[in-house]
Amino acid sequence: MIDLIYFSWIRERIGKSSESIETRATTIIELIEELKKKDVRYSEVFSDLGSFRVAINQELTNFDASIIEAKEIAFFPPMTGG
Amino acid sequence: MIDLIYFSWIRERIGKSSESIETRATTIIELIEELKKKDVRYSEVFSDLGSFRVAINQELTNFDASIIEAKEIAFFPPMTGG
Amino acid sequence: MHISVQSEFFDFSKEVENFSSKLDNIGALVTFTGIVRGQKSKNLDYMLIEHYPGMTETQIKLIVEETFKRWKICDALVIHRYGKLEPGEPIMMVATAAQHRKEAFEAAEYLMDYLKSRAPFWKKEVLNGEGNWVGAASGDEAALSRW
Amino acid sequence: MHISVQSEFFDFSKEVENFSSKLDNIGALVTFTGIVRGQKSKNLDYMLIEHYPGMTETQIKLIVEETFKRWKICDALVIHRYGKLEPGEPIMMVATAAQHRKEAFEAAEYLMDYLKSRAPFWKKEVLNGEGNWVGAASGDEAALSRW
Repeated sequence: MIDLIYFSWIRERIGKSSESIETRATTIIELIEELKKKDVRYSEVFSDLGSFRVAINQELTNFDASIIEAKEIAFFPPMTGG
Repeated sequence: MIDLIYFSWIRERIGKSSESIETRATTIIELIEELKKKDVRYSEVFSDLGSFRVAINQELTNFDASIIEAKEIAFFPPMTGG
Repeated sequence: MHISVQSEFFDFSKEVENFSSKLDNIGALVTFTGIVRGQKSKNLDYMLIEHYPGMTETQIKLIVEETFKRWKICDALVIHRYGKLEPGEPIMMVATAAQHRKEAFEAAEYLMDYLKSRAPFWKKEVLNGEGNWVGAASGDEAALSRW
Repeated sequence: MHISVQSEFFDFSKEVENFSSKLDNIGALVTFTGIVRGQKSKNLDYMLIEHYPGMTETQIKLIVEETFKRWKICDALVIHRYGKLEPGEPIMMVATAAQHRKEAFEAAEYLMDYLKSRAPFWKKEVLNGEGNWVGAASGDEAALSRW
């Protein structure tokens, strides 16, 4: 089981702030493809890879990163701190 | 009559903070030459033109500036504000 | 190093006072405070700031540690709020203390550039019940390349 | 625009408080404070700051006016002391308020660079009765060329 966490407009459009899933995906991009097939909300949210960022176990990473060791994967728009 | 004002180590080496003088000099550089002939303290202080700055009527200026309109001429080392 | 991620209001001048009173033999102190712009019920009713608990603290700590590695500074402070903020309220602040002004200024700007694009906060502006997520400015990511 | 040339001690956090409380609709506040480095009777007994009354105020005003011309800022504050200062005491401060952080930072750095080399102050450090005039750093004049 992996925890998926969503922030900002991604959380709003998917309609939840987190969920636990089982997946056969081995990378972030595979996971995204799997989610997109699940529901139109995911395919809309994840349609533009340039519009969001991803973190594995609270660390920023790339879309081709392995999720084998992932306990927590977060999706969010570019950060706007400060 | 022109007021000459000295600051920092220039004031200390000349031994006074100001004086009023009569001069035939028409530029700063002529004035400096005149002062240098007056006393060894002036010739020592003004020996290196790179080591000090000059202001006419409280405005920074160059050594070849005219002193015809000058009421107050100040000599001082490079400023160290802040 | 002092880091606080909090929903509570903070008094900028008291925080600076606190921060600087503990320091010895410093020559330069730089502070930056980010404030909610706009006037209530004209430009903005309020701002909502969301963050990623856990990751936020870790990321800020990494950014501050990197700042210490890159510049000779004596100390640094970061306070960042989340939750509901009214126009005029402080969002966040950084303070840097160093022997010399160049280091203090650069460290503060470096902190700000990285907090902006690498600390997991998201801002929503609410006016007349309508919320708008603030997008990252195109220059924000580019700002990192100067360091 | 607030400028003060004074011998009296100033409380940095109170001055910031005062300055910022009058402002409306700003997004960024940057402050710089210069402090007398060193520890008493080890590195330094005290610092003496001499200035050129009249010209000092005029020069600072010109520098602040130029800052307003070059950057979109809402307000600026400059306080600079002269006379006898103990280690740890504040020498001077600037504060800049703007809508955006880039302007606030740049305006503060511009002010500092120009105050450093164009405001008629001279510093003397005194240790064990021996006074030493602080020379301008070679980089001070060069710093102006970046603006």
